[in-house]
Amino acid sequence: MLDVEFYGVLQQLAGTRTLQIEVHDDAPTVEQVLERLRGDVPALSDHLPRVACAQGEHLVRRGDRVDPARPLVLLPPVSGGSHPLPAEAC
Amino acid sequence: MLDVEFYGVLQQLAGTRTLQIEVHDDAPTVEQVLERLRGDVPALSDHLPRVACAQGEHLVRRGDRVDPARPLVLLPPVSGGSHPLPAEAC
Amino acid sequence: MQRITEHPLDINTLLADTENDTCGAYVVFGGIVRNHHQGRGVAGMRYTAYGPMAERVLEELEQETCERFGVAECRIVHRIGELGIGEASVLVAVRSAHRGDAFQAGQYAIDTLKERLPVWKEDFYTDGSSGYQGGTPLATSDAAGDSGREGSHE
Amino acid sequence: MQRITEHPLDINTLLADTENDTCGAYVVFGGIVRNHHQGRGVAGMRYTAYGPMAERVLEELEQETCERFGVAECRIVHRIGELGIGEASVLVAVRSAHRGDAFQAGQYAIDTLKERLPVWKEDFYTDGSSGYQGGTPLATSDAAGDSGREGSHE
Repeated sequence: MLDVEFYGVLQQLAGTRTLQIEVHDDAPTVEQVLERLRGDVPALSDHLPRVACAQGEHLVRRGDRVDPARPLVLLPPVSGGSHPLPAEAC
Repeated sequence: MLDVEFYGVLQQLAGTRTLQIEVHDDAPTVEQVLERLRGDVPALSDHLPRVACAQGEHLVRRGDRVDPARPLVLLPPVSGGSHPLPAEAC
Repeated sequence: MQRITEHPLDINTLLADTENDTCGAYVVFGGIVRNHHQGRGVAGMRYTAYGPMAERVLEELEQETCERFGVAECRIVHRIGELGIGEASVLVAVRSAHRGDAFQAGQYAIDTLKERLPVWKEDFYTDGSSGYQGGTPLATSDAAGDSGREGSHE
Repeated sequence: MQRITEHPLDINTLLADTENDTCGAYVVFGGIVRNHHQGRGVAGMRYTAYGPMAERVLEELEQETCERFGVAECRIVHRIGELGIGEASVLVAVRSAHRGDAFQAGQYAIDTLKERLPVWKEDFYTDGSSGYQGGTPLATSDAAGDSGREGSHE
């Protein structure tokens, strides 16, 4: 089993902060986990292309192997600072 | 008589904050006053090209007539803010 | 001061933390919660962060900003939790020998923060609704580097 | 707050004076007395101003900065009298809807202040000597617009 954590709008869309998903491979790639999520939580699928993933302090790439002992963290587009629109805005 | 006021390094060079100078014309030009000062206070003469003049709140130009009822104020190059060198510095 | 904090941000603390007698200039940037967004009235907002990564991103951005612009000090703090109108969500302080560097470095730090810091904002509108704001995809997403930001999700 | 003052400059007062709920960004620039100048140790300095004109110049520069960059608030204060190392000689605060404008406006204000404000600084060096610093000729001098600044007078 692999813990998946959601942040920002993904929490709202998934209706939960964390989800356990079954993984058959010992160390699936990030892409494989996202593919699995696409099936389990269809509400997320439109958002996945803009989602970055992390384990611990660091981002992981789509082709990286996931360490199943640690949560895979899903990070939607970020919006720190103040209001971001128009592009120049803070 | 016309009151002349010095600021910054000009006070140091003139050895005084104010000076009364005799003016023969009712309303001499700034240039004429500076010419007179060049003779009265030779220590200033190297600095006069970089000096701006004011009466009250406003700068006056070399060709402007001086109002003898108010002091003519001599302002050397300004150095507000923090340290100015190199050119980029504050 | 923690870089990611639930406490109100204090500009005096930030300036005290960066004091440096060799510096002739400082620039502080503050991001403030506004009372409007895309024409709608905003009553307040909530920021959330992915903490383990957010602290590291800010620490690295401070170092990168100092090296890139040759400035002596850079310190960045970002608030999380619920904020009211007029409160600061982020503060960036830069100190340098020369003022031009301080302005450039400050702008770089806040521009880059908005591309890298895993923080999300949720607006609470005066009409009672709320919504997560769109933002900038992080570097490892498929959409990273796309010119457009996504819209708001409500 | 008077714009030209003998009292220590207070960034909190400046931010309070410019509060504006429509603004999402502020930039504050501070000019600080450094402990060195052109390789010499500085112990402190004294600023003098031609008061009647200096207040007007700052007030006009605030208005000009707001109009030119479309920013909502600009406030500038400059200290006179004797200052120690680490004390602020000038503060510029700008508030705007968008951050890029705030950075540009802040830099314009301080750059222009240095060309227009009738203020002079005298350095007190750690070796016991002192000297007026060179500067920028004002607009109506014969030398106005010359590229070079004059050197220090000691």
